Amino acid sequence: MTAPVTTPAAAAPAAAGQPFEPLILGFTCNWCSYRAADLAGTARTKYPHNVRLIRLMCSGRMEPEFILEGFAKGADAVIMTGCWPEDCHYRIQSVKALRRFIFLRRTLADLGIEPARLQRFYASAAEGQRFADEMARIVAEVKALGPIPPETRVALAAHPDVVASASQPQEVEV
Amino acid sequence: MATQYMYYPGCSMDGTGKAYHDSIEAVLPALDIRLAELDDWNCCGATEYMGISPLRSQALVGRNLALAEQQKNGTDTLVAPCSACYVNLARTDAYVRESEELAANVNDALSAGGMSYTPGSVKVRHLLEIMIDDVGLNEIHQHVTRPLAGLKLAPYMGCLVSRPDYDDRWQHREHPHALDQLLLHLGADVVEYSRRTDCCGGHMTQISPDTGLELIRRLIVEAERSGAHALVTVCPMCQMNVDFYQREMNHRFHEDHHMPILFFTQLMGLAFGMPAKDLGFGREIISARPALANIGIEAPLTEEEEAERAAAARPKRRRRGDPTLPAPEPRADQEALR
Amino acid sequence: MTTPKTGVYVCHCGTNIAAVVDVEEVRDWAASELADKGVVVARDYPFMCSSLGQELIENDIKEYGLERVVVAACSPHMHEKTFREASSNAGLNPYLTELVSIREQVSWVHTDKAKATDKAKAVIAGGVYRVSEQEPLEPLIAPVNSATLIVGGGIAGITAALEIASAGYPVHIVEREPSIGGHMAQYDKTFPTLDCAACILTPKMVDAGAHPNITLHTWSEVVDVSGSVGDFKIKVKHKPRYVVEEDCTGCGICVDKCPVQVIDTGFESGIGYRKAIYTPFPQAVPKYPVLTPENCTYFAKGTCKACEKFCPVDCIDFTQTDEYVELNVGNILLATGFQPFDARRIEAYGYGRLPNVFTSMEFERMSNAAGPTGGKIVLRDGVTEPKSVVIVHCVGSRDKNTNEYCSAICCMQSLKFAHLVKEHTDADVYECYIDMRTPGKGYDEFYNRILDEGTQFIRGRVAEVTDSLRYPEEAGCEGRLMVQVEDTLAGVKRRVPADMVILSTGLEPQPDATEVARMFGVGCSSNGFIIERHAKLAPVATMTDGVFAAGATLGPRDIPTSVSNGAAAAATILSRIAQGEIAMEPYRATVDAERCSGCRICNDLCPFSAITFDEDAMVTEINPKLCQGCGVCVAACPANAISGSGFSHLQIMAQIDGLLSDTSGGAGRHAEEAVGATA
Amino acid sequence: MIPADSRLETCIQCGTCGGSCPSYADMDHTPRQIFALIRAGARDKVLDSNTPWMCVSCYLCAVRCPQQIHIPDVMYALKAKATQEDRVPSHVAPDFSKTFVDYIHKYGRSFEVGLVAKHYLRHHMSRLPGMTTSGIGMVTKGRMGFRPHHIEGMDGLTAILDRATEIEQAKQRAVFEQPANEGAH
Repeated sequence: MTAPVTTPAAAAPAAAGQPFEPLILGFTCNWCSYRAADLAGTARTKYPHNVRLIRLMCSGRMEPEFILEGFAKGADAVIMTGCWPEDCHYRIQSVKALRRFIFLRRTLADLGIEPARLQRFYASAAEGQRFADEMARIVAEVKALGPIPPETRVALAAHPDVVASASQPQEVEV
Repeated sequence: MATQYMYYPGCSMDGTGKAYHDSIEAVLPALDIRLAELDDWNCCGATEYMGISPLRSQALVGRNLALAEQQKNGTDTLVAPCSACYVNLARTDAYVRESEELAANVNDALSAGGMSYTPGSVKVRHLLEIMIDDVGLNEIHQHVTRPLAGLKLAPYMGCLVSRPDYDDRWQHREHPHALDQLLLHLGADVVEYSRRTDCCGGHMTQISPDTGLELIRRLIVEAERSGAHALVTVCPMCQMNVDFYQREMNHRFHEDHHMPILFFTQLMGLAFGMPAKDLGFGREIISARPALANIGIEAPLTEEEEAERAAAARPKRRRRGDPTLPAPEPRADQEALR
Repeated sequence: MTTPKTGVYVCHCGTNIAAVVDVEEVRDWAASELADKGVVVARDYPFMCSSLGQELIENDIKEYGLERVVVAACSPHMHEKTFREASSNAGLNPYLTELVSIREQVSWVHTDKAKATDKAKAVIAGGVYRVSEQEPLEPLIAPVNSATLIVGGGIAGITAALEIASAGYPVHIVEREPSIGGHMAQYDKTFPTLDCAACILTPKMVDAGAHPNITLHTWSEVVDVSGSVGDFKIKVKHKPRYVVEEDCTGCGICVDKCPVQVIDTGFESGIGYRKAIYTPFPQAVPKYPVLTPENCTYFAKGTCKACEKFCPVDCIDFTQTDEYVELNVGNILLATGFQPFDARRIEAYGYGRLPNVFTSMEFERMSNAAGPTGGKIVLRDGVTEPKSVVIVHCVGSRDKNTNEYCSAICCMQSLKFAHLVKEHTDADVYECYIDMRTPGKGYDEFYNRILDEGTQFIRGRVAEVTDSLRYPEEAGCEGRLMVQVEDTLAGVKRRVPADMVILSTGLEPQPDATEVARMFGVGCSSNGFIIERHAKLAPVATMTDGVFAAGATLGPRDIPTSVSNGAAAAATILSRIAQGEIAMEPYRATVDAERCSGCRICNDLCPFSAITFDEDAMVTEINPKLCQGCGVCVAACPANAISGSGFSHLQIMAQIDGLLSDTSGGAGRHAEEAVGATA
Repeated sequence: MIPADSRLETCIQCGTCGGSCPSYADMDHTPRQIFALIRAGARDKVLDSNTPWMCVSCYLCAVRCPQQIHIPDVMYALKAKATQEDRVPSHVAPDFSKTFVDYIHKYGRSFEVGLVAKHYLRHHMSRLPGMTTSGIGMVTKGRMGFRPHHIEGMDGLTAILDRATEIEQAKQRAVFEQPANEGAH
């Protein structure tokens, strides 16, 4: 049997007097932003612990469902990161992620989630400092927003069709 | 229909820069341009206010920009004939566009006077830019009735038109050829003047005559070296420094220079056939009469001169055994004016 | 759903992880709380990547019959391969092993131990959830054509070509100039040893020209590239030389007889002349001349034909036109080199305005014994020897107004210039530098030698070069140049009189670098240099399989580095050829034809042209050899008909759930919230 | 080109600014040295230096600086700071600025005659004899207005400037204190 595990702040409900510690899901691309995160690590650059990263091959792989799933399962914010468009290892695919980002922010607003909870930035493999700075900035912004009301989350989780329909018209031109 | 611009004359227009004022009044109507003076404008702070307080200085300029925003009448262009005024107005506009924080602070201050300014709503441009970009050299050339051939001019643009250049309008910030080209289109002989954007001394004549007068001297010596009859300027401050302080400079260095400095609009007027007295000639301390004598006499070229000119126009052929190394082509974009 | 048996391995990385993350707690938590997700064993170990650590995993796979492995250690970019091989050794499909990063993403970036430990748990949960949805994959295998295309015949390209050709495989060099040799052929001496560039380069050029396995395509350009690793199809344009190569003996009579002399802005960098028909330099390979119609009197006026009249073998042919050849190659090496910075862009230095301001390439030609002045160091008048020479460093380098990067070679090239000026003249030589960068073998010794020779060093970036003098202190300097610089060590501003100013210009990408990069499908940074696959560990590979790069096309570099690049690229290519076939990461998109509605939304999304539409079946198809695995089409498919192996929808959704799962061990936060909301 | 961001911390001490500066001869430190002193936290040396006061705002250094540091803005900020703390090396330059600005505060516009008269009587008495002829010339040629122009919205302008002063005082931040702070954490 394991030793008793203390309840970490990140997963604890925001108890009275305890500051709100958001849970943030960060999507990275394999070539630039994930490597930026690696570089932040190698350089021992500190940033808030609230972010948990997922590696995709390309930021263009991002499905709307991933974001909605994230919010449904407890994320207070989602970050999309990728290569600077001119440095994209798939040439132009990170631009396609941008298009989706704009569309997704709109969709989120319809679902009652503040657009600022979906964030985006570029970081090249050399920008570890930038990665850390952006993380700090976003965590501060999300803290200011506060937690997502449970009923919003329940609505999201309870209606997979919302999720499904939101994922349909992805390639809108903006 | 006349092209209309808002106009910020600046404090020296009514005083030391009177000749500039006169010539602008004379020349612009001929080009079908109407300048609507900004109502109740205030001083731009010159190069002094920024050093007292940057924020107050921006607020001071902000009031002018706010006035311009209010008084737009079909144009958003605010023309400044003085390089210092131009750069101050342009800087505040550029900075409030770049920094939301500064924009908020400036607007906070402006609100105390019941005003506000929307960053970027006014386009600040120097009079020279209007001539080059909006009127165009060809159009200017069309108006020339008395080409200034024989008058050797050193194009002295001074520092603040092409620098710092907040809106990236100038490709060449140290050796632009805009003023050269304008003067060439007036038919004048333009000398290669390597100090074309050097500093006139600015306020140094007031605070450190050693440096200020030396800077003026360098401009004049270089103009003499290049064979110019006169310097041509686009800024009343440059004119004032080179003109007014030339005697003191002579006195200090025990030298005897006599290099008149004229406003480009004065020369435009002359080339347009206007009488010199309407163009503010005679207001200069260092008289331009000897220089103007060069065009007063419209003598045909001597045979020798013609031969020389023709020789200069022919492309050079390489002589057999000539050891001269070919020189690099001038910048390909040399024709681009700036 | 059956949960696969999973092992979790938590690495201490010495103290790198263990000092911040409570590895034992994480291990125990994984063992108990992730048991329902299939975790049957969880261990921690000081160095999982050591052979003992790997054995631990291998033994467990056999003992527990593990179907999945999650290693929590460093970044997958570091050791993913290591652990996949370990699993593979124990008989587990390598792709069923997941490496999650609790070092770069946790212990190195966070300080709060409790929170870091908590995050480590979540990261591991994400890995466990995700790998449970992973399917076994096999690397993609493709045969490799043994021929190699090398674009650019400079020293990097020549080196690689000779290595590959000597191993017995065919090489095609495509060079757009009339001769191979590149910039190195223009130099007189090479730093720091001062070998004569021609003496060491020409034998290599001759070897390359004569090698039975090397085909030279000079005066040619690649115009189209298709196919993929192991099987590229290349279209090369041969520009007309107006000389029949098969017949030409290279006697040079045509060049002598040509009456048209033009400034040679190519090989002679603009300070010498050439004819309208010319070979750029005597040792050119191949030896056939080239006629440039834009300079030729015959093309302009229809008369002359002096070259044709005097040619002893009748090989002038004015009717030649562009010819195209198709090549099939397995690998490509880009060695397209650099162009020198255009010094006119820094107005303050006066190049193009002040005649006696020279660029480094001009000076290289001037100091070359075979150059326009026969090696004499003279001013633009062609006669006067300078009494004072100022060498300006960092022209077009380390300057945010032009190029932000350090051009790496200019300090050494400037030192070489100082030496050459001293050698040929009695002039005083000044070097104005910001920082002296001499990190190569024998380089700092060379710097010392130049110091010893009496060159004066001024630490300061030159502010301007002017012909405008100050009086009376500069009286007597008429006709000279003044170099204005702050001597930052003395803290004074100096005006150094100079007869000649040499601008040590930096290196820039070729003007068409971006288009070339796009044609070959490789990445190019915003300044135009090709991006390597990994700056340290894969310095001559690019992100595109089968396309390599060497020399200054990757960034400013000197001859030794370019040569090592060329050799390294050759070795990598040879190993590919020797294997005969290559394995590629199987991250590819595939279409489920049953589900494809034929909507074609995905059709325009692929920049690699891997997606095509089968008009007969009305479904979309993806060519796995062209697909690079970005997954954009997977995300875009409204019918979920496209799936991406390795990054499938289910895997990512599972990882999201894992990352956001409750790490407290008790009733979860979200469960509580949900209860609270429904109550 | 952001005023809040002079990029001063990126200075590589190359000396392009000092080499370019037309009024270098009058400066007790080159601009480059000032930036090094700011970095070294030598506050007194910086504020007592005459360097910022000698800047003519010709922007040569700004367009040549390889790090694109906004040097004239740094100089303006240093002048403002020194003025505020009333520690200036010589009074000629600050007085000129102050006299100039005073006229703006009074009339809304500059008043050339008053400015020159006041400034020269105070600081350049010895130069006056040599300038008499030119000075008289300015008058006879109609280039000296003897009456200052009052702008109509003077009350508004005063209110605007007062508010700006308040804002500025509310957030006192000296440029040269930034790098030191950054180094501290």
